Amino acid sequence: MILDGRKPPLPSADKRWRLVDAAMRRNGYRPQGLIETLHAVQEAFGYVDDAALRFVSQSLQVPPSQVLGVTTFYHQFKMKPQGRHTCVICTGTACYIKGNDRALEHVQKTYGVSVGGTTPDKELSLVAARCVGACGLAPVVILDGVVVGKLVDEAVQARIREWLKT
Amino acid sequence: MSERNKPRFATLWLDGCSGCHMSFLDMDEWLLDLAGQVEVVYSPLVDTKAFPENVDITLIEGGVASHEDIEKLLKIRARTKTLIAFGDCAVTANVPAMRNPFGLEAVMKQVYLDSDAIQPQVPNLIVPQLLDRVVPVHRIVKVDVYIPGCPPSARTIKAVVGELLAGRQPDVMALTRFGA
Amino acid sequence: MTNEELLAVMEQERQAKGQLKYCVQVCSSTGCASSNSEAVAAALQQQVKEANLQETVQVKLVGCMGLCALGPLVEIERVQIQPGAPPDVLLYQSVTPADAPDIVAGLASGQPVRRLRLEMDDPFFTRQTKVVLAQAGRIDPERIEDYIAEGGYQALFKALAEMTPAEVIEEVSKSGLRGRGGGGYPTGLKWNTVAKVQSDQKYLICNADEGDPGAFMDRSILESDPHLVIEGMIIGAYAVGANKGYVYVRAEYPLAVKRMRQAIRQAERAGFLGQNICGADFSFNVEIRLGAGAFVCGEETALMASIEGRRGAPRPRPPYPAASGLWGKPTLINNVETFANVPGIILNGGDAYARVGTEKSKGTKIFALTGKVNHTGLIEVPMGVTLREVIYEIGGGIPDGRRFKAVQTGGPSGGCIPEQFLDTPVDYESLSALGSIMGSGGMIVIDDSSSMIDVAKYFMEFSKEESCGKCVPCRVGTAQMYDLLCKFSAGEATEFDLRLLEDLCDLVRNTSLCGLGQTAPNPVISTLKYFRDEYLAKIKKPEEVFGVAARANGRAPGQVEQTA
Amino acid sequence: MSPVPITTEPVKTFKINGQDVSARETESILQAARAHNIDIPTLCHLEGLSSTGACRLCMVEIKGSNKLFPACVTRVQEGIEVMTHSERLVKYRRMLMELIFSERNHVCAVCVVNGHCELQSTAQKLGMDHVRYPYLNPQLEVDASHERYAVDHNRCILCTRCVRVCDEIETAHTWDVMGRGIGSKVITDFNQPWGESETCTRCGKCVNVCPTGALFEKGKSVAEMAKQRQFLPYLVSRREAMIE
Repeated sequence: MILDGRKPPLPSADKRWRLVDAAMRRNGYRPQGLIETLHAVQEAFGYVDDAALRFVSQSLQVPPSQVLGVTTFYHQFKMKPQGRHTCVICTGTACYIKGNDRALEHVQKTYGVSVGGTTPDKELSLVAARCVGACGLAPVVILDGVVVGKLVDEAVQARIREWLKT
Repeated sequence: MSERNKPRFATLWLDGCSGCHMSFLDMDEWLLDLAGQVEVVYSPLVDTKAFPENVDITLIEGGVASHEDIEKLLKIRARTKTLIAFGDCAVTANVPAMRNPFGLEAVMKQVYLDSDAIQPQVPNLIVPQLLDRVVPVHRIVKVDVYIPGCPPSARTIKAVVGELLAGRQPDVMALTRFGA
Repeated sequence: MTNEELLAVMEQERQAKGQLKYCVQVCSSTGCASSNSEAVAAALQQQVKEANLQETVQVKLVGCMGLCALGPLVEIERVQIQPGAPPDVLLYQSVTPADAPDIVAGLASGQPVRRLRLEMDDPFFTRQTKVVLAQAGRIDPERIEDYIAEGGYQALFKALAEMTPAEVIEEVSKSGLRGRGGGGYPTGLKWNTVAKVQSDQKYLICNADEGDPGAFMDRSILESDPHLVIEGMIIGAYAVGANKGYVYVRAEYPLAVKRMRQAIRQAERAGFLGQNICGADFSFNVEIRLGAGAFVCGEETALMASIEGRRGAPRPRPPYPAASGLWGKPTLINNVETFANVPGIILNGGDAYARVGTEKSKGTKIFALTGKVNHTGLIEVPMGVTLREVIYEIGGGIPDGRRFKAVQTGGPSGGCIPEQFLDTPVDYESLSALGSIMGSGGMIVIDDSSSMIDVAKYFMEFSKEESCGKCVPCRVGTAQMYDLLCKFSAGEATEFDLRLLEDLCDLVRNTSLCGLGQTAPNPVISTLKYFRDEYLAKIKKPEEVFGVAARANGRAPGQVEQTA
Repeated sequence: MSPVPITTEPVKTFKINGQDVSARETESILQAARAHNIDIPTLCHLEGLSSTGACRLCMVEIKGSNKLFPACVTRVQEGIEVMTHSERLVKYRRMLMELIFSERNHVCAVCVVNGHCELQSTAQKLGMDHVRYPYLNPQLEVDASHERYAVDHNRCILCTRCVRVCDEIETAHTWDVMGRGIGSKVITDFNQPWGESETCTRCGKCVNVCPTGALFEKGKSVAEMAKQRQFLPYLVSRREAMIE
């Protein structure tokens, strides 16, 4: 039985599970710590997989369907491993008005990756962000965490090409 | 009454199983009454080949599945006073629309290519060009009366047509429902 | 910390500053940081060291100065000997590390670097009234001492030492402050309701889930002046009797989260948070909760569900959070900017606050001015200023010689306002009379190169994606409206489609469970109202649409064989 | 005879459609209306389960307010005047039904609950004779992995009755909703096939509370599946008795 009330062992010897366990301990292993715990999983592993869902469900005594229901409600939590590089394209209004829809289309077409997806060679993940709050620099793309602003069309395409070579 | 003053009545069969027309025939002896009251100017049940002008009531069975269906509907709408979506396929696209979620291409491949081991080929001559999605009649033309049911019962058809001929607006949903 | 200790810190900071000749302030908020401002600060530091000016020149990282489009911004403040003298400042724009030697040389010679200089008499600076943002871009947000030096936490001492909770609420009521998150509900009234409920446990939540695309006021406040928000929260907690607080902030704002965490720790260490705050019989703790990418969590009941670790689906109100909020306890929820207004109200009095603004909308409002406008950035203006002043004076007009078409306020819940209403004063009532809303403060300028149908479609896609899916009208209605707008955009719509669209606007607005659905039709309603021609121009006759659609979508069976 | 039972709880008197009615103060407008044989349509609501106010069909007007109120979660109040069938409400209800029908692939003619379906009968009652909105026609699966039951997502209206009965009555919480918005879906456990669920007790409560043919017993053909609900009030009263 998956929810027999006993605290489960860590899924593996991977030290990152201890970070996840620590997040749950901070919340007294109470169900209300679910989202905090998922953040810890995401931060430690880069995504939330089945093993993590199962471990969290057992540890916090939250029914499996509820754990998955919460995880899939919030777009921050990724269910698949991300690529070596992550390109975040802001689709906030200011960026949209300044032409980021074209940048999004360009990356999708040129690199054969859909929004929220990763290329088959696991090189590039594409994320469409709701608004990163840097509207003053619109349009904005974030290349591996580095915010690049005010570049449109060929300029941003060139920047992305350059960045992918690194 | 002379033929000339009788309401002109038609029925049409698009993408459906003809069950609605069968139910129409189930009106039995009332069909004789109806024949006395209207002039049947076009129907799969009669021999006329072309849809005439100035039709008062047209019953349409079936969903809209092909380019040809659209052309027919546009013409018939222009020539009909009271257009009736007759049965669930006309009203909701119903069973014919069950292919919609899969897309036309996948369905054609499944039916004509993957399921036929001997001579797999898709019929592509003479047959009308299919739409990607089957849609209800009212997506293409304005519909005046809807008769849900799969098929609507003979009793329902009789009541609705009878009311219309009597110049009254029928309360269709008191008589039938989707899937009835 | 006691009041004496507070004053001592203040004095110490002032003396330290008195030793300086120049204070070089480099913006380190998200906007400028992404244009490499930290490297600029490091280069300046290095140059100061090489010129041996450490004793008299201080280089520090500060928060947002507002004109994000021209970042990185560097402000040079000549320290005044005379207390109370007007500040003597100079602003440099688009600074790179390579500019550092010239800037530092300029300090030594007293000659500003002309090529970098930004004129401070531009209306962008002179037409603003900075109240909430007064210290943003001036203080180091990572040092509590900087905040204290500018009078920080004095409002808290005043409230705790001289005022009863009821008097605090009275003062807030007198100020006329209304919720800055979008609703515009009178803050004093809300506080009073929570204060009146008897309960052993009450919660206070600061809503920093700024989800409107095109809005970044709250991020900027949290990054630039985090203690201002914390002080406002503590005063609020004292007023309503809350003992536990949460800041619910978007995970997409890592710098804001970091600064807020740091500020909470500093406030705890100083005794502004914790048990018996400042020696009073009042205890209050604050924790941060991270949002996880769901716009609907800006809705208060969804936000509370999220803090409780559940799906962020709103629930019907009543009961309101004031009666039954977090874990069923009375809860006060206010937005970042609302809390940030509180210390000033307590310190200077509600009456003084109410002198700024219009009859029903008091004080100032911060806007994120973006889109097709020359000066994109963050601005703070008195309520009642006109849209024209904001866009043409502060914003410097429309770039590239294009024509103004509309200004969108309030994000996905707001509407598009056309040119004929540019002289409308910006306040809650006037904007809603035009079919838009104040919202949290996003203000996006649209020029004649954009199709208003596409703008409406953009927002509808947002609402569709962000709908929680609980209630039927929002879940299905936004999806249907989006599809209809796509048809208009593609020129495949019929008159029947227009009727469907208008009916849906009415249905979704009136029957949705929460604010997201109730306001989702606004961008469509307002564009239909002011730019109806654009919709009508796209309408075709059914036979045209279906003739074309049939040829485009319908495939000859033979084609299947070819592709299979 | 007053439908309000003898109780110490305060009673509120008010009007529904001009008729004087009374109800206990903890009752909802919906409960009060039904006790007085005034019909307000519902789909997500089921007496015995918590109310969520999700389907919006039970919205009513209260005189003096421009807002609409979901009757299932709005408590009765002294002196209010409730209207349940204004022209506006009738129009909205019909539109809501159209939206529900347009969302997934509802084909009554080939459905196991044809003739026993709340969605179907509610549409008929509301006079919905066609759906003006384009059908979205999503591609959804049918999961028949369970030994006794099956779930056809094409017919699910996301009312969450299954989620609530499983959580509140059976207390297994096998069901929940994943995703959000138009992409929402009811799931068992970690969205694995229902038959592989480790928490499902095979009790069938979810199947019987489901208002449509989304959850059904295997082996039932078109129009053969009628839902049995008598267990619900019984279990609710047993629970209340045990708490007392």
